[in-house]
Parts: sequence; C-alpha cells; structure tokens
Amino acid sequence: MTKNPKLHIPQPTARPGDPPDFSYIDLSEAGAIDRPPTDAAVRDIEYLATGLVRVLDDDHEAKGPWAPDLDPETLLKALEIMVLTRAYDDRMLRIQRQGKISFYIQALGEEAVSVGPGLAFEDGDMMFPAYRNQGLYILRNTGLVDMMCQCLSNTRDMCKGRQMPIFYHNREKNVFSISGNLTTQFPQAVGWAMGAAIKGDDHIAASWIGDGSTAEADFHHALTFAAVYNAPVVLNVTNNQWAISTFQGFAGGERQSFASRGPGYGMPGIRVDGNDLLATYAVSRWAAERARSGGGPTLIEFVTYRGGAHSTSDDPTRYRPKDEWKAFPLGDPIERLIGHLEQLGQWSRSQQESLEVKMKEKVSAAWKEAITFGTMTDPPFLDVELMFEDVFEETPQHLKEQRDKLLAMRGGRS
Amino acid sequence: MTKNPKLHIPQPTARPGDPPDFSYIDLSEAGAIDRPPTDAAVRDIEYLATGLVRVLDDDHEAKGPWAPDLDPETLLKALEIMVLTRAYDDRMLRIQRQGKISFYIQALGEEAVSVGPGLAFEDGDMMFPAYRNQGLYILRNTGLVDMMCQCLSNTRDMCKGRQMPIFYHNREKNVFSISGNLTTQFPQAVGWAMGAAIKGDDHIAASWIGDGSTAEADFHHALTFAAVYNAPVVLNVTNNQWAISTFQGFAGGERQSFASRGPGYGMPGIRVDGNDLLATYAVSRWAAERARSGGGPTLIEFVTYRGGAHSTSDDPTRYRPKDEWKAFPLGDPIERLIGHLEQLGQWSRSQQESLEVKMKEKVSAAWKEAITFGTMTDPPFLDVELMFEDVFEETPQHLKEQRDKLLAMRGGRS
Amino acid sequence: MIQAIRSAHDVMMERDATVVALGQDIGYFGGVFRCTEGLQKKYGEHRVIDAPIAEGGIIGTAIGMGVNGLRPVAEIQFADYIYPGFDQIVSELSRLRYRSCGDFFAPVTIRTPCGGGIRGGQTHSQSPEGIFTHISGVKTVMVSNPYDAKGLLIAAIESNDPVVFFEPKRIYNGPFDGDPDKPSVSWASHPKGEVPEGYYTVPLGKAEIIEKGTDLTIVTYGTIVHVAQAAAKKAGVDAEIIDVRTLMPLDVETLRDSVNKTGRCLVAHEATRFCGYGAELVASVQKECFWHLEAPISRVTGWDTPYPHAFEWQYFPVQQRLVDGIRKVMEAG
Amino acid sequence: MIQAIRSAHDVMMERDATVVALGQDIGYFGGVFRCTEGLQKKYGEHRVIDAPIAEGGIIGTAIGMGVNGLRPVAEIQFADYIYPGFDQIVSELSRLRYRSCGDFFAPVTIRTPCGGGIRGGQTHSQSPEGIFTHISGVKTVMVSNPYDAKGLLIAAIESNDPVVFFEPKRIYNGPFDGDPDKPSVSWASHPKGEVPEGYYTVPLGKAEIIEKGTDLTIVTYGTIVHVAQAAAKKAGVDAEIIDVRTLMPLDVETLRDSVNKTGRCLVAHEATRFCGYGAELVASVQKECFWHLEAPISRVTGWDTPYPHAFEWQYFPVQQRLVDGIRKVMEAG
Ligand SMILES: Cc1ncc(C[n+]2csc(CCOP(=O)(O)OP(=O)(O)O)c2C)c(N)n1
Ligand SMILES: Cc1ncc(C[n+]2csc(CCOP(=O)(O)OP(=O)(O)O)c2C)c(N)n1
Ligand SMILES: [Mg+2]
Ligand SMILES: [Mg+2]
Repeated sequence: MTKNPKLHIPQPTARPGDPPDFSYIDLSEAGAIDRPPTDAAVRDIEYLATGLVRVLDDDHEAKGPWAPDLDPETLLKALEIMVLTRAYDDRMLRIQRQGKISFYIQALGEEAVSVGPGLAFEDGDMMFPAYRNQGLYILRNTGLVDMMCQCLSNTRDMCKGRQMPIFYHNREKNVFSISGNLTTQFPQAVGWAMGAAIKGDDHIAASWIGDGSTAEADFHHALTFAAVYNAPVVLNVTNNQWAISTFQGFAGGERQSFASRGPGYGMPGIRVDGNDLLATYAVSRWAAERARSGGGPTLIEFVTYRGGAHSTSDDPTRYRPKDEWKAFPLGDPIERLIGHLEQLGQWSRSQQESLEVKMKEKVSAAWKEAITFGTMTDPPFLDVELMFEDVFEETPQHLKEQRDKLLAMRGGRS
Repeated sequence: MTKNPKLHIPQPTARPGDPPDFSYIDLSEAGAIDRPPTDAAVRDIEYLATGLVRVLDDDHEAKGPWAPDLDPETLLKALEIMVLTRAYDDRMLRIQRQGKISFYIQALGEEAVSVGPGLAFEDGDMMFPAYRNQGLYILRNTGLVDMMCQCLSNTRDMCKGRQMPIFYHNREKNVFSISGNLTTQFPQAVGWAMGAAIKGDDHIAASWIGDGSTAEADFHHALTFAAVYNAPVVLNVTNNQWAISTFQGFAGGERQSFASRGPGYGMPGIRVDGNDLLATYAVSRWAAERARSGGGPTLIEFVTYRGGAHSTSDDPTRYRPKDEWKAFPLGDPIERLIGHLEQLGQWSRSQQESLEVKMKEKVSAAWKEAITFGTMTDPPFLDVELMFEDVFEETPQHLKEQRDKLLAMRGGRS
Repeated sequence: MIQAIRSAHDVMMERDATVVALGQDIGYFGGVFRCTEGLQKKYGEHRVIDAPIAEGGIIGTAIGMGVNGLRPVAEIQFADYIYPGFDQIVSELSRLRYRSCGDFFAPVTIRTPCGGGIRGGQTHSQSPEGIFTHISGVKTVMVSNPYDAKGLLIAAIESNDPVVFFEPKRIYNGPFDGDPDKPSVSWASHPKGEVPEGYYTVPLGKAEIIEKGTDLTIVTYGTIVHVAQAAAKKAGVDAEIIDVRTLMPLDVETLRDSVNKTGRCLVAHEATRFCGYGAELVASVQKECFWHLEAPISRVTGWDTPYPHAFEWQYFPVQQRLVDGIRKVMEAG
Repeated sequence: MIQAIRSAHDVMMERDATVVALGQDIGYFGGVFRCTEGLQKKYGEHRVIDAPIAEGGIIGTAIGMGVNGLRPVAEIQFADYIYPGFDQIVSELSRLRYRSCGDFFAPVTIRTPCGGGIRGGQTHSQSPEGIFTHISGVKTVMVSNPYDAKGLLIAAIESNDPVVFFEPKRIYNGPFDGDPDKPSVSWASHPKGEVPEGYYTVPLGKAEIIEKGTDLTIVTYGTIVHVAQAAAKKAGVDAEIIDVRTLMPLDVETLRDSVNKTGRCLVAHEATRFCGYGAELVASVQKECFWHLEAPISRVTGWDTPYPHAFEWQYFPVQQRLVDGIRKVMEAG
C-alpha cells in the first residue's frame, strides 16, 4: 500500500513480451473446499467466495465433496457439446475472416462455463446468457444451421436480419435473446425468477455476464433485487481475466473475488474452477437446488481464461502476452474432461479424434445447408419489408408509410 | 427459510399499532470492537462490517479503543451544532406548516451522522452530502440566514430561486450542492477524490447517502470506481431504518449490514452507532486517515433512526408505529452527548437549557433577518431574468430571446 | 384522476391474474400520490410490490417478469427519476420484440407522474416525454383527464407493447386552467371527471378533438389541454382543440384534417421547447398541411431552462402565454 | 478523423495539465477506434485512464473530477452505450451550474462514436443526438470532417459547459458519400481532411455553409453532409448545404438566411425520424422562414425502426433517398 494517495491504476501481471504470470490467481487443491448443505446460512459459507471449488485434480481424478454424481454418458455428452462448440467457433471464425459474416465471438477456453451449468438446470428453467455462451444454445439443441443462419442474416435467420451475428435466441428451449448491451440480462433474469415465484411455479432462472460487465449498474440491480426478494435465480460471472483490453482488475478483481460480492449483498458467493466441467456442474447444481427449494439466489464466479480475441474486431496481441492461455493454471476445459474420461476408462485419444472429426463434419454439413438460405452477398435475400415489422405487435401507420416509401424507391417489393 | 420459492417480501417488525421491535438490530457493547491500524488489510478487518462500533456506554462513559481523543471544547462545539441543527429544523418545520416555505426535510435523531464525521475532516476536504445532512452545512459555518434564504427562494437565495428548499451548497466551505436525485453524489465524490489523487494533493472527499439510496446504480458505481482506483474517499450510508414508507429491508438490509458491501468490493466496511457522536467521529477519523495516507476508500454504515417524517410531504403514522423512535435502542444523539459531557463534569442540565434557548434565539434572529430579503409571498422578489442564467456559462441566443419574450409579456423587466 | 388510475389497476388486476404492480412505496403505503392505495390489501404483496429505490432495477426486473408471462405495471415515483431506468427502457424494453422477432416481448407499462405546478422545483416537475417519443419500439401516452386516464391505462396494460404512461401530477386532483391564483377545482364538475366503474378502454393511438372550432387548431396534451381551453375562451377565438393523448404513435390524420380546415395551428406543451415533442408536431403538421397554412405554426412551451422553484408560474405556459400565442397565429398572414 | 481527434487531445493535454481522458480501453490500448492511441504513453496513466465498464460511473466520476478543477474528456465506446450514463448527464452534469448558480460546474466533454454503416447492427449504429439536444444545460455537437473534429473538440474541452460530442464512426477513416458499393476513400484528398498540427478552434454554436447555392437549402450534419453533397450533384441542383455542426445551441441565423434566400429546405439526418433532431430543424426553419417557403420542408432520415444488420443500406439515408428528397422539395409548389 503506497503512503501517497495517488490514483492507483490496476496493472496486469504481464504485457506483450512479458512471460505470463498467473501468480495472482488463488488456487485451492481439488476436493479441498467443503460442500455445505444447500440450505446453509450465508454467513456460515463465506469461505466459498474466496476458495476455489475444484473437483478434477492434476491426475484427472474427481475429488472431494463437490464431485458430482454424473454418469459417463452425461460426461460424454458434455464433452461432445464442448467439442462441438469449439468446432463451431473455429469454423465461424474462419468464415468471418473470409468476409462471409460480419462479426464473430468465440468461447475458446470457456466452454465448461456454459456446458457444466447448462446441464445443472431443468428444461423449464430460463437461461439469460451473455454473448460468449453459445455452448448453452448448442446444449439446448438449437440447430447449428439455425445459429449459422442467424450469423448470416439470411432468409432462415431467427432474427430476420436485424441482429449482428451471435445474437441468438431460442424461445422454445428457454434461452433468452442475447443483448449487445452488457449486463442488462442480469436483472431481467432476477425479474423472471421473481415472476416464477409470483406465479408459484417451480422454475428458476440463471444468467451469465463477464468479469468486466460486473461494473455495470445492472449487476447491482440484479444482486439487490435478488437479495431483497430472495429470488430463485443463479447469477453467474465468467471471470475470463479480460474485458476487451482491460484485465479483471479494472472491475475490482484485484481486491476481492467477484464471488465475494455475494456475501456482501447477503447471498452465497462461490468461486469455482471454470475449466473443470465437474466443478462447474456441481456448483451450479448446488445453486439450482438452493434456489428451487426456496433458498434464494447464489452468485457464482467461474475462474477461466478467454483463449481467443475478444471478438473478430479485436487484436489481443496488443495488450497481453501471446501465449498467456497456454500458461493458465486451470488448463483447457476440454483437455481436462478428456483426461478424466480417460482416467475413468471411458474414453481414448482415438475416440476423441473421431469425435472431433465427426463434430467438424457436423459443422461443415450445417454450413452447407445454412448457405442455401442465402448469405450477405448471395441470394436468396431477406425481404426488406421485415425491417418494419416487430417494432410493435401491430405495425403502426407511420411505419407502413415508411415501408411503402422504401419499396416504391426500390421499384416495388424486393 | 421457506421451502417454497415464493417471492419473499421484506416485513418490518412493527406497523402502526404494533409495539416497536428493534430486536433485529445487532448491537455490540460499547468498547467491544477492536480498532485496527488504519493500514490494516481489508480481509483482516471484516469484523468491522458486522459488529457495531460504539464508544459511549449506558452510563455515558467513553469506552474502548475507538474512544477518540476529543477535548471538551470540541465536544461542546459538536453539541452546540447538533442543538442548533435541531432548533433550525424545528423552526423550519413550523415555518413550512405555516405555508411560508414549500417543503422541508428535518434531520431529527440523525444529527450525529453529520456532525461527528464533519469534525473528522479537514477544511480542504470536499463534502458531498445528502439532503438530510444540514448539520454539515451548519458545522462548516454556512450562515443560517443563507440557509433560510435558500428555503425561501428569496433575493438572497444562494440558488436564485431555482431549487426547492434544503438544496443548499457552499462552494467556499467545500460542501457540494445537494441533488434531488438520490445517490448521484456518491460517484461524484469518488471522482473528486480521484481528481485530488491525480493532482497529487492531500485532500480527500466524503459523501453521504441513505439506506434506501444504496439500491441505486450510483452506489455500485461509487464502490467499484473507489475500489479499482483506491480513491481517497469516505463513503457513508446513513441507515436510519426507513426510506420513505419502506424499511431498510427493501434495500437488502434484512440479509446483511450495508457495511458488509465494503469487504465484498474489497474495501473496509464499518458499522457504527450513528447516535454516538464519539463513535461517528472516531470511525470517520479512522477512514479519513486511511484515505489520506493512501489506504483508499472506506464504507461506513451509521445505524440511526429517522426521528421525524421523511419530509413535510410525508405522514409516517401510516406505515410505522408512532412511538418507534422512543424505543430505538441507540437513543437520541443529543441526549447521549449531554450525558457524556455531564459525566465528564463539563456540562449541566441548566447549561443545556440555556444553550437551547440561545440556539432558538439565534434561529429566530436569523429568520427575522432572512425574511427581510423577501418570502414567496412578500417582496422583494427575485428578478425573473435569473431563470435564464446559468443554464450555460454564457446565455445563448435562444434563451435570451425566451427571456425577452417573457419580459415583454410581463410588461418589461420585473 | 388518482381514483381513475387506481380503478384501472383494480379492474385489470381483478380480470387478469398476470397483472402485477411494482414501484417505490406503492404497496403498503399506496404510493406517494396514492394511486395504488388499497391494492396491496386486496391483491396481496406478491401482486402489488414495494420495490428498492432503483429505477433501473425496477424496469429490468419488470422486463423479466414480462418475459415470464406477467403484465407488470411499474411506477416511477417522479418522471424526473426515470433516467436511471433509461437504458433498460431504450435498449431492452423497446427492442426486445424486434430483436427476437416477437419470440420474446415484455408487456410492461411504466406509469410516472410528470409536469410542474406543485412547487416541486427542477427535480419534481419535468416533462420528459420528448425523449421517449424518439425511441422506436415504445409507445408514449400523456393523459389529461380521469376518463381517459383509466381507459388509456387499461389499454396500455392490455397492450403487448411497452408503454410509457405520463400522468401530469398538477391535474391529479382536478383540472387546472393555467391560472395559479384561482382556487383549485375538483374533477367532480368536469365532464371527463366522471369515470365508469368497470372495464372500458380508450384506444391507444387516437387523438381527441376536445373542442370543435374553425379559427385555428390548438394541438396539445396533458395539463395544457385545460389551459388551452381557458385561453381560447379568453382570446375569444373559435379554436379547435386537440388532445393528442397518445404521443407515439401519433394520430396524424386527426391533426391533418383539423389544420387543413382551420389553416392555423398552435402547438403547446409544458416541456422545454428545443427538440421537444412540439417540434415533431410542427414538423408533421407542416408536412401534411403546408398548402393550407395561413400562418406559421407557433409553439408555446416551457422555456429551455430547468424548471425553477420560485419562477414556476413564469416557466409554466400560463393562460396569458397561450392567449398571446393564439393572437400571434391569428394575426399572422 | 481519428488522427484529428487524437491530436485535439494531444494539443489540449500538452497545454493544460487539468485535461484528463477516461473511458473503456482508451489507455494502454488506445481506444477501440484508436482515437487515444499513444496518449497514455505520453501523458501517463493518471491522465489517460482506463475505466471500468460502467458508463454511469464514468460520467459520475468525471463530474467529480470536473468539480475538482479537472477537464475530463470521457469516451463512451459506442453512443448506443451512453444510456447507462444518462441520469448523470441529464440530472447532474447538465444541471449543476444552474442549481448552484455557477458555484459548481463540471467542464466535461463526452465523446462518443455514433451512426451506422459499419455492419454494427442495432447496438453499434445509433444516432441518439436528438435526446440530448432536448436536455437543457448540455451542448451537443456532431462532426463531419477532420478539420472540424479537431477544432470543435478543442473548443468543447475548453468550454466550461458540458458537451456531448458525437463522432460518426462511418467517416472516421474517410468521407462517405452514401454509396456503399463504391470503394472507400481516405480523408487525404478531402479539403477538410487537412488538419493543422497545433492549437486552433472551431467555435461551438456556428453552422457552416459547406456549399453555396440558390435552388434549395439542405440542412444536415455528420455523415449525411457528404451524402447530401453527392446527392445534390446527382440531382443536378444548385443546393446550399449547411453543416449544422453544433446542434445545441443551434445557429438559427445561418439557417434562416439561407432558407429565406432559397425558399426551399430539406432536412436530413441518419437518426430515426420521429421526434428526432430534424423535427426541431423543421420547426425552427418554418418559424423563421414561413413567408419565404415555396414548398414544405422535407425530411430524409433513418426509418423509425432499430438499425437492422442486414438492411443497413436500406435503413441508411443513401444518395438515392436524398436525391428523391431534393426532387420532392424542388418539384413542390
Ligand atoms: C453497455 C455497454 N458498454 C460497453 C460495451 C462494449 N463492450 C462489449 S464487450 C466489452 C467487454 C466485456 O468484458 P467482459 O464482461 O469481461 O466479458 P467477456 O468479453 O470477457 O466475455 C465491452 C466493453 C457494451 N457492449 N455495452
Ligand atoms: C432517483 C430517485 N428516485 C426516487 C426518489 C424519491 N425519493 C426521495 S427520498 C426517497 C427515500 C430515500 O430513502 P433513504 O435513502 O433511506 O434516505 P432518507 O430519506 O432515509 O434519509 C425517495 C424514494 C428520488 N429523489 N430520486
Ligand atoms: Mg471477461
Ligand atoms: Mg433512510
């Protein structure tokens, strides 16, 4: 602590050219953190906010009280979804580089933050994801073709060309529409959960935001309302160490874990290894049970690392070491789950290879199908009239007139 | 904890007709809470956020490590300011009831939350008060006449008739302009403190908001920015148990102390007896020292009770027991300080009586002077042209035209 | 008007179990203007919900409730305090249907008292309707009387579109003709003060011709409707007075027909002038009626300053200013 | 234009030690549009400050800094993300001088990239200037070229009034004439692309006549200035084109003189139409120039929908729409 009250400017431990340094991340041994009953009092479980819940140890064994009771089929399903997510990301990234879509955001390295929690909820529970939770859509059976068509703004686009790539939604499967405005989904999830409680049904809600997004007002709104009304909601913070160019210290992460905000507001906060599928599942399951049984909200911090650029508009080599991800102490979530399945005798490298090939083929097949519905440059194109629909339930007169004006200028319906 | 995830609605312990019940307030014995060094690490002093720092015990003796080193003259000065504040409030309240001012807000029962902290700061430190901190203006020598003229919107009004009563400011004495919009001053104080750090000077800032106001976004902005930049600022929450008709549970106070938010963000949180002048001073002094020496921000929760109505527009008998204040376990801050001074042999009831008479006379004299500058109904009146000034530094053309139009309609300059 | 608003809640909460109300002090206390008095007792704490003092949180959670099939009616205690909820209104509430192609939407009604005339100073007197009417995806209403207030509020609650619903607090307890020196009158004697007990609606998107006339058209809404009526009388003109009621979408037809007939138009509102809603009224009318206009369209509005406590009646578009405005429009050309 | 904006910062930070910049990613990284590149290196981390992702916190703390004698220049990464800071802008920044009679004020400049044309969809394309121009107490600027950008930004930073400063991101790297199919051009060949190195100002509150003409007046600002120039050429009219530059306060005189001369007026902007800034332009011009108008004033604007990703060029007021607008104004009457 400096003796001069000069402005403190948070400093990441490494900049381009420096060796990566993750010494600032407090680790716990796998299995070391107690698992309290889901109805434990908040004051008795504050240790969860600063420890790091981990299940998989360095030998890929599941350890300790948080080790979930997941059968191998479920683990294999989780692996498949994570591999598919990565294959999808990889392909879409290349497609963006080829100029066929305008923008893309990958989830590289964070797959377990969508898939583990996703498995912990029930179908009727409502998910309010952030833009890096494509894994949730995939887990909940959103067709790859549909997702690609969204990114293409083509004639099968669920958003009818209105949204930038990756702003998916899936009403049928209870995955909310992604917003470009950070953190807005957080209080909405709380409101949805309050609504479930008002209606007296058993469903709960969950939402995800990033470390940087915790600074927005809606983080506070969400935690306050969730605490006041004891809303059945699970609030997730994906701490992938970086916002765009600013590291998590610029959201306050230098001083306290993000999970610690929970106890400050009167709800449990749990810090968890975000790259350990078993841990992300186990902690989410705990929070879901707590919420569903009337125990109220939980704040979960997933410690992970953003393996790629922020988005296709970003160049991370300008602000962080190129090889930082490789040095990240919590590794790669897919590799760790493979290791565990191998250790269980349920999986082999060759099975993994063929899974990857299969997932790539699945993605390729989807892409082939998707472009038959048009691309930004190739027909068929979306009907321009769609621009004027859904502003309101019924299109008012002035929008009809604007539509007609546009159509007239273009020489009739497009 | 209910087993059914129905919406929890916070319930105050007593409604009109019920006996007051303050059993929900956790008390500590006077002197019981340790006083750590001002450079203590946040994690080592989390106990400050849930305990209650108290100095004066039931026998009015100063106890324990937080007992401040204040000489009797200072204590007497504090008493005088508190008595004067109450006399001022009392008079202005009556004046409002007579229809001579449009609105008023009293600080009854919370005087020590302005005066104790106020004494802990230096003249060059900047105060960002809420609307119930008139004690700060009085402590910093804002003339009563000036304050009354503000409430009267008369020709000597520092606000030139633009503001409702009680929205004072005092540039010279470094007390900021009060806003009608709750909590906005909190991040402004942080910014001011950041500015001091940037400029490299030694000044610090302090701000006050109410328990209800902690729910606003700006509470979160303030804590986040203060934590990130380690800003030299003291952030005060006056928990007087009530917002307007909603008790502190509607801001989250049922689950956690407001002070506990501090550690959640990575700064000390201190819960303090807000009606114990010695304690409010001591804790503020600690936080001021910490900030000034580079230790960064502190969040302080003053536990007190709103003795009167929210404002002259409010009728608290509709939502809380009439006699609640009498039952408040932390008593009346003025009575407690008198008790202490008596116990020190520095003060007597008769001295107190004559002080009260003197303060009342001071207020009366000020009122007589104030109304010579006009009232809402009696001349002299403010010049209506003032309405168009200070929107910008220089009045732009369109405002000049609007002014001239108004003047022309009224038959020339008023 | 307070009873009318309360009754709209009551009728809708009775008819539709998904209607819930939330806001600061609206529950146990019944609202600082008492618009929800008695409702919590009748419908319970889960349907009439006291909220934390966080307008952004109120709107954000209301959206979530709306997505979950409820019909939230959120009260913002004063329109001056709606800004902390602005992002959720603009970026989320107004855009959700569009961005999800109707798969998700939140039928939230946001009620808020607006306008001056109660010595509220600059933070209890604002009329910010003009910043909502510019936002695509949200409807905006301002009411001028109890009958409309109830009918429009029911229509707003029933609408699957979000509605920002402004209630001029100056006329909560009676019409106000713009003369602050006159004793206040109650709604009892006003034709629109009578409010049927049960369910009825006044459709969104329809202006009302309050008075038929031929000399000029006065286009206004909210409190100023009453001021305009008094001013027209005082000025001795046969004015056609239009109460816009729903500001967005605007009922252009009613305006056009009237101004094409009268050839003269005065636009009046309480909000500040520059870039206010009146600007759109002028722009729309001049577009539709240019060839019929015999004089420039004139605006009488609040000045482009904050609403000052002491100069409330110099700020407010009082009768005399309307009279002057009418004369100007009548004398031109 | 990026270099011009950076240079304005550089010049002012050099001249005045109280000038500080803050915003998301503006420090080490130099801004997502690189407008502050190199400045942190030159002026240090205490003067070019990376900020948390909290627009409300950025504005709120900037106000505090301003009150403490600094001159903060706050960047909001996209204008679409300014709404979480709206309350601090409207209720505080714009009102502080007034409510304290000048005893306190905060000379904050808020820079923010606006407008579409970069496939940003509805959350990276908005032009919300019309909601700021309605707020009393804050000045609003939108720039159309590098020379003005630097001169106006310096004037804004020097001003003791708060300024919201819009930078159309579509023209950061070169003028854009509204034809998305043409290859993009750089500022190098544009007369206003040349930017003097040192200190100079372009005064706030003054519009500029970009092209002299007699047939009609086109009043516009931002990106559309360039589209209007191309469209006028294409339409073969001798248009007088006015770049408003400072939207509030508006330079009414320049508009009045021009329209009184030409008798015809087209208003154009990229923002949505209803209750947009163009409405005020129409209202002001019709008031000032009514007796000289030979045709209704017409508006060409973005449609009243969110900005759609796929239909960007159907939404944007492209050349053809301006040409049609010009013809309409020319043919009427
Ligand atoms: C309100 C708002 N402000 C700023 C942005 C621009 N922005 C988009 S993503 C981003 C960084 C978010 O970081 P984080 O929350 O950590 O999520 P991550 O990208 O790491 O998943 C920023 C600043 C935005 N989209 N919305
Ligand atoms: C942004 C905003 N929302 C609502 C209000 C209306 N309001 C004024 S005071 C108040 C209660 C504040 O309670 P608290 O913060 O506990 O302060 P106290 O009055 O107890 O001192 C409310 C809701 C306001 N002034 N500003
Ligand atoms: Mg991140
Ligand atoms: Mg309170």
